Amino acid sequence: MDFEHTEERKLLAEMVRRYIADNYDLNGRHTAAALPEGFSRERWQAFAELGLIGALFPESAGGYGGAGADIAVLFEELGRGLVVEPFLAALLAGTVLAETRSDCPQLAGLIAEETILALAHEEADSRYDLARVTTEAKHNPDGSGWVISGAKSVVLAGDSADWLIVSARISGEVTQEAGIGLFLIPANADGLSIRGYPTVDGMHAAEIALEAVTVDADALLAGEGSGYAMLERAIGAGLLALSAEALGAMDVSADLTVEYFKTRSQFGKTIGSFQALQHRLADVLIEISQTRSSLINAASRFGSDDRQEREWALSAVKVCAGRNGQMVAEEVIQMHGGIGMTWDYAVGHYAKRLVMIDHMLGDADHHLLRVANLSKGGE
Amino acid sequence: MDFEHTEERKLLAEMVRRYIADNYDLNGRHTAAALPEGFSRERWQAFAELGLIGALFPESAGGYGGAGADIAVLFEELGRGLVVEPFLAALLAGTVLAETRSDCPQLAGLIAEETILALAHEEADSRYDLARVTTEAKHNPDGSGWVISGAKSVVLAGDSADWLIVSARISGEVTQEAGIGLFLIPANADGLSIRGYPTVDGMHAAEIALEAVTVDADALLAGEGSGYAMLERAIGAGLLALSAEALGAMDVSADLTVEYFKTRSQFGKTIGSFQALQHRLADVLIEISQTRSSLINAASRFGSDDRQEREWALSAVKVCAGRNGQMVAEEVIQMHGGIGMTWDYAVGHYAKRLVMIDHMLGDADHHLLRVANLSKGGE
Amino acid sequence: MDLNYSEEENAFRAEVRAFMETSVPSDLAAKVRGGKRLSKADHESWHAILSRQGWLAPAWPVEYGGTDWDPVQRYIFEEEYVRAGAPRIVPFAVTMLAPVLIKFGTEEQKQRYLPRILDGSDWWCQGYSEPGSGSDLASLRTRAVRDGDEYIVTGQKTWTTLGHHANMIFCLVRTKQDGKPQEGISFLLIDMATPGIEVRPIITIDGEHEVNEVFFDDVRVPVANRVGEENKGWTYAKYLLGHERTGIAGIAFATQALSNLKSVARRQMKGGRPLIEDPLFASRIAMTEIELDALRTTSMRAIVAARDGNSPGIEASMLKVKGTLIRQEISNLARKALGPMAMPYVTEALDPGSNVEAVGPEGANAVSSQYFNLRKMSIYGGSNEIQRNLIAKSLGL
Amino acid sequence: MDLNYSEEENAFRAEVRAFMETSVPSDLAAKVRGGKRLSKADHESWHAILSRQGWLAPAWPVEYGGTDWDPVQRYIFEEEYVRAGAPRIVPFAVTMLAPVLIKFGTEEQKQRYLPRILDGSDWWCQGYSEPGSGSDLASLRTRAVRDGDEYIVTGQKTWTTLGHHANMIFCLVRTKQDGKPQEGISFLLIDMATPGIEVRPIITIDGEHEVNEVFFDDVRVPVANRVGEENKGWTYAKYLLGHERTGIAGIAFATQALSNLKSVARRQMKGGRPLIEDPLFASRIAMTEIELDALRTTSMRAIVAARDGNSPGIEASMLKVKGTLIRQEISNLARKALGPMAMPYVTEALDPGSNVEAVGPEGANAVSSQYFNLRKMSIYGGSNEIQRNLIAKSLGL
Repeated sequence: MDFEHTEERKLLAEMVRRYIADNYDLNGRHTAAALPEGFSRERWQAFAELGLIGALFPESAGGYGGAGADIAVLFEELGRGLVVEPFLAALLAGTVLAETRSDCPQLAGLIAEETILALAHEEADSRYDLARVTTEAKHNPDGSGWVISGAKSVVLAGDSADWLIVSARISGEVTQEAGIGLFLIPANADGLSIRGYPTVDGMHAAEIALEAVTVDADALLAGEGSGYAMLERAIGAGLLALSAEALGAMDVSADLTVEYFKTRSQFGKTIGSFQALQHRLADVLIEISQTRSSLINAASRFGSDDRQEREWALSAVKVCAGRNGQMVAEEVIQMHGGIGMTWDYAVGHYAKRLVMIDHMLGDADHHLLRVANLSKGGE
Repeated sequence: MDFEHTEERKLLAEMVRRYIADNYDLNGRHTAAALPEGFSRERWQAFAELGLIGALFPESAGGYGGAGADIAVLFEELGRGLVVEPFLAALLAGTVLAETRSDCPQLAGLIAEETILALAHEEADSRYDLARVTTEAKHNPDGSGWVISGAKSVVLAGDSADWLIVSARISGEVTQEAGIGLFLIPANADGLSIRGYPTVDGMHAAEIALEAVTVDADALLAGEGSGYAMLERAIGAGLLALSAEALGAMDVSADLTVEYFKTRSQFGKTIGSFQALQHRLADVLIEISQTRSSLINAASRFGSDDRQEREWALSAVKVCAGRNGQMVAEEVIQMHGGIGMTWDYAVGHYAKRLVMIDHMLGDADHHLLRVANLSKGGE
Repeated sequence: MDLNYSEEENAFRAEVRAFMETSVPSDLAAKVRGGKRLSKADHESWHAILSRQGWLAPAWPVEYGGTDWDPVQRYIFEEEYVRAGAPRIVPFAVTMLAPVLIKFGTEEQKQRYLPRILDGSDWWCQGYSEPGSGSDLASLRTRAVRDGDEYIVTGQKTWTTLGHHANMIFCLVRTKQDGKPQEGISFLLIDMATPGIEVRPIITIDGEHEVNEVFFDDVRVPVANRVGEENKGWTYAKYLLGHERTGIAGIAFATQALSNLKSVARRQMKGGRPLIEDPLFASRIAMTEIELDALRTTSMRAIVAARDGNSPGIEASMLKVKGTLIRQEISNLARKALGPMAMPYVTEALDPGSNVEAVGPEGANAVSSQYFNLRKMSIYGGSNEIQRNLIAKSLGL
Repeated sequence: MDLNYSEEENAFRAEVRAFMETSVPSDLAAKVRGGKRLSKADHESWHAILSRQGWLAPAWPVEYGGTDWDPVQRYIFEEEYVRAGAPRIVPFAVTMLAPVLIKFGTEEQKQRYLPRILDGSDWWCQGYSEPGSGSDLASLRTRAVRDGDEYIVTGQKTWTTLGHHANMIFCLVRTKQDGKPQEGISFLLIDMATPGIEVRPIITIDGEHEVNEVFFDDVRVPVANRVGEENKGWTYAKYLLGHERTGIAGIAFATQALSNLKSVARRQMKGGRPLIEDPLFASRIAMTEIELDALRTTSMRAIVAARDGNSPGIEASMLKVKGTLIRQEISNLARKALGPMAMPYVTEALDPGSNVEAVGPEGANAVSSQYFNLRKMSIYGGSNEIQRNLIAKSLGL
C-alpha cells in the first residue's frame, strides 16, 4: 500500500502548479472568463503544449495517461488555479472517443488543442438521471444515416465546441438504459442551434436544440447496446475530475483562511486566536482530509472492472465533494466576513466554483442514494 | 395576541414545580423507578391530590382542563422534574375515554388516581404508523361480544395498568384507517399476558399478548368508523405532552450547563469563558427557544377543528422535540465532559429521557414526512 | 395565551391587503418576483406611494408621521406588503436612523430630517463599518477633529449599502483618541455633497454593485449635525443595532421565499415526478417550514414583549442568528431545487430594460446569485458570531 | 499510488482468518456480538489465546514478544479479529503503557513488566485524569513526595477504566509544585495492593460499572518504579496519548458496527418494507458508509506515514475527532433503526449467566445503552475539543 504518486505524476502536478502560479492569477482568470467563449485559446494552447490534455487519455488513444491518478492529479491543480479552460468537456467527450474511436482525427485534434469537444447529454428534465434521454435518433428514411431531434441543457463548452457528442434515444422507454446511442456531430450541422452563456461560477455552457439534424451512419459512436455503458464511463471520469477539482479548491480556500486568520485583527487580537473560529476551521480541515481520502479511493478504483466497486467509489467521492465543498464554501466566506463577499478577493470565486460543482453530473443527494443502491448487494 | 398563560395555569405550574422541588430529587426519582411498577403509588396519589390528573381532562369528563395549554404547562413541569409516574399513559388512555365514554368509572378512577390506565396500540412492526394494526377483533361466535387476538408492544405503564385500551382491527386491510376499533379490557382478562420491563430512560413499559381475549359488546369504545380518529386525537395529545416534557428537560439541561460553565475551571479559567463552548451553548439555547415557540403553536392549535392545521402543528413540535432534544442531550453531555456521563449527576438522565422521547409516538423522521404530507394541500 | 388574530387585526389585514392590491405597481411586483434589479427610481416611487398613504414609517410616533399600529399590526403590514410583491422599504433612514433621531436627536434635527425622509428628499446610507473594524465596530478610526463650529472628518467607511444612491450618510466617527474605544465615538449626519467625500463601488461575488467604500478627506461637518453628545455615539450606535437585529429576521420575506421555493420544487422534476415528492427534498423543505413557523412565534414573542415594555435583549440575538440561517437555508434549497439549471447566469437578463432572455425556468436566473448574495446576512448587522458572544455574555459567561 | 493489498498481504489475511476461525471461543463471540457484559475471565482467556500464538502485542518489537508486522498487517489483523467476534484487546497495558516502557523504561522495568503483560500476570489500569483536571490534564494534583527510596503518593484519580480488575496502575503524579505545571510531573508504576489505595466504582448513565475512582492515601512507591526521569513525566504522557489517539478511531470496530446496523435496518420494517429501503434512512447509512470508507484511508495514510518514519501529528487529531464521530453516528443510527424497540432495557439479560430474556429483536437490548455509553468517545483520550485546539495550534494559530 502506497499513497505516494509516481515521480511522473508528481512532476506533472508540479509543472501545472508552477505554470498556473506564474501565468494564471485571479485577474487573468476574470479576463479569460469574460472572453466570448468563456476561456482563453492562448492558455488552452499553452496547457496543451505542457501535455495536459494528453495526460487525460491512454496511449492507445494518443495520450500518455488516462488512469484515475492522472485525472485526479491534474484536476486538483486545475481546481487550485480555478482554471476556466474546457478540460472537463475535453475529458467527458474525449473519454467517449477514446473508448469508441480512438484513432479519429477529432480526438487527435483535441489532444493537440486544435479541436474543442463537448458532451451534450443532460436535458432540462433529466436531473442527473443518466438514462433519462428524450432526444430521439431515428433512421433516416433515405437509409443513409440518422435524424436527431431534441434538446440538450447546460452543455459545458457547448458554445465553443467544434464537435458535439450527443446522446439520443434509438429505442426503448425514456428512462431505459438500453437504447441510448452516442453520436458525433459537427457543431455547424444544419438544424443545430446553440445558445452559449456564462455560469454563475464564471464558466461557460450552452443550451442546444436539435431539429431534425441529419448525420451519416458513421456518426454513431456507440449504439443501443453500449451507449449507456459508455456514458457511465465518461461521466465516471467526470465525477473523479470534478471531485479532484473541488479538493484543490477546498485546499486553497482553507489556506487563504489560515493566512487571513493570522493577519486580520479584531478586538486587539488576530481572529485566528478566537477559539470558536479555530474549532470551525479544524472541522473544515477534517472534512477536506476526508475528501482527499475519498478521492484516493475513487482514483484507485477508477480502473476497476468491478462496476459496483468502481461506481460506488465515484459516487462516494462526489458526495464528499458536494457536501464538503458547500461546507467549506460557506465557512470560509463566513470566517472571512465581508471581504470574502467581494469580487476582488479570491475566496468568493472558489466558493462559487465549489458550490456549482455540486450541481454538475449529479448532486450530493443524487449520489448518496446511488451509493445506497449500489451498496444493497454488499454486506 | 398574548403569550402569557392564564393565572390559573401559572398557579398550577408554580405548584407542580414547588412540589417537585420539595419532594422529587434525583435520588427519589431513582428510588421510584426501581420499584416493581417503575413508579411510586404514593407520589401518584400526591400528584392526584394536587389535581394534576384532572388538569388533563375537560369538565365534561370530570376534569377541569384538557386544553392544549393545560397539557403543555403540566408536562413541561413533569419534564423539568423527570417525573416517572404514568401521566402520559393516563393522558393517552384518558383522552380516549373522555371522548367516548366520559362518564365511565374507569375515567373517574383515573382522575382520582385509583385506577391506572394504559393505551395498548403500537405493535412490533407498526413503527409509528397509526393505522397499521394487525391485532384482530372478531365477533364472538356466541354473539355476546368480541374475541381479540394479537400482540402489543412497548405499552407505557402496561404492567401497572388496571385497564387497557386496546386497538384492534375489526375490518379492512392491515394499513387501512377505517376498520380499527378501540376496546376497554381489564388487565386481568383471561388470555392477556403482560411482561413489564424498564426502559433505558428509567420508565416502564410492557409487551402484551392477547390470545383470544373475550370481552363484552360494551367493551367497544370506538368502532370501525371512529376508532382511527379517536386514536389520532389521543396520540395528538401525547405528542403535545411529550414535546412539552422535552422542553422542560431541555431547559433544565441548559440551566445545569450554564451553572457548570460558571463553576468548572480548566486551564486556569472557567470553561464558560471558552468561546467555542459559548457559541455551542448559544446554538443550544436558540434551538430551545425555537422548540418553545413550536410548542406554543401546537398548544394553541391543539383545539382547532381544522385537522390539517392541528396535526401539522403537533407533528411539527414533535420534530422540534426530537431533533433539538437529541442535540441538547448530546451537547450538554459533551460540554460537561466525564461528569455528564455519571449516574449520580442529573444531566445524563435528562439526556436519556430527551433521546427516548424521540422514540415515542413517532420519531423526527416520521413526523417530518408527516408534516411534508400535511403541507401538500397548502401553499 | 392566545395566538389567534383578533377580529380587529383581521379587519386591519383586509384593509392593508386591499390597499396593496391596488397600489403596488404591477411592473414593480413583477421585477421583485423575478429577482430583477431595482433602480433607485423604483425604490423612490414605491416609498412615495407608501408615504402618501402615511404608511412609509409605521413604527414612528404619529406626531412625526408614523402610525399608532401596535407590533402585531406592523407585522401584519409587513406580511401583506411582501405578499403583494412590493420591494422592501429601504431601511437605512426609516428603521435605522429615524429611531435614533427620535430618541436622541434635537427637535431641530427631527423637524429637518424626518419629513425629508418621508417625502423622499433624502436618501440615507450608513457609515459604520471600516476596513479594519468589522465585528469589532468600536475599533473604528475615522477621525473627526473639532474646528470651531465644525468637525473635520477624515477616514474611510466600507460596506455602505446603496451608498451610490445616497445624498446623506450617518456616521460613527472617533472624536477622542485615548480611553476606552467605545468612549470616544460620536454620531454625525453628513451631507454627501460636502467636498472631500468620494464613493467607490465594491463589486460582490455575485457581480453586483450594492455596497460601496466611502472616503472622507478633510470633510467639514457642522457641529449641529452631531446627534446627541460628543463621545456618546456608541450608545446611539448600539440602540440602532438592536433595532436592526430584530428587523433582520425578516419573517415575511422568508415566508415569501419559502413559498417560491415550494412552487419551484413542484415544477422541477426528479425521476419523472415533481421534486417536492422526493422524500429527501420534501423533508428538507418541511424542516425549514417547521423552523420558520416556530421563528414567527419567536419573533412575535419578542415583539409582544417589546409592546409590553420588556427589552428584547437575548431574544433579538437569537432571532438574528436563526432568522438569517433560515433565510439562507431557503435560498440554499432553491438553488438545489434547480439542479443543473442553477448554473446559468445571464446577468443582462436581470436588467429591467434588457431584452436578453434568461436561460432555464422562470425566475431561475437569479437563484444562485441570490444564494451567494445572502451569505452576507450572517455577516452584517453584527455577525452571527458576535450575536453568539452576546448571548453568552447575557448568561453571565 | 497503490491502494490494493499485495499478494503477501492477502496471504497474511488468510492466515489470520484461519487462526481466528478456530481460536475465538464461540461463546465469547456470541457474547461480543450480543453486546453482553464480559467478565474479567473472558478478557483474560482471550488474551491468553492470543499470547500463546504470539499475537497479543503485535506492535511491540520482536525481542519483547511482539511481531515484525508492518502497520498494514496490523490493520489486517485488527480487521480479522473484530470480524471473528473477538473482544477488543484491553489496551491499557498492551497499547498504552508498553510503548512508554519500551521507549523510556529501564531494561529492568522492561524485563519485569512486559512478560507479565503477555502472560496475564498483571492487569494494568491508567491513572491520568483527576476530578479537577479533565481536559486540562497538566493541572493534576496527586502528589508524590520523595522519602528516601520511596515516593509517598496522596491524591485521587478518576475515570479509571476497569480499575476494579487491575492489580497495577500507571500514574501521573506531581513531584514538583512550582514552575510550569507540565514540568513537575512524574510517571509512576504502582502496585494496587499497596496499603492506602482504595478503588470506588463510578456508575455511568447506562447503569454500568466500567470506570472507577482511585484514592491514594500516603501510598509508598519505590523510586525504582518511576519511568524515566523525575519531572519529565509529561513527555511520556504525551507520547502515550499520541498512541492512544490513532488507536481510538477503531476502524475495524466501526466497520463491524456498521455491518450490524445494516442487518438491523434490513430486518426492521417501516411502512411494510425493510427500513433500509427508506430513502431518508438509507441515505444516512450511505453517508456513514462513505465517511467510514474515507476514514479507513485517512487512517491508512497516517499509518503508512508512520511506517515511513513521519510523525502523524495533526492527522492523529483529525482521526480521533472524525473516528469518534462516525462511531457515535453508527450507534445513533442503530438506536433510531429500532424505533420504539430502542426503549426496553433489561439489564439482567446482559449478564452472561442470566436466564432473564431481553425484549425485542436479537441484540436490541444493548443498543440504546451503547449509544449513551459511546458518548464517552468524544470526551476521553483528549476530548474532541482538545483535538481541535491541537489542530489549530499546529497551523500556528
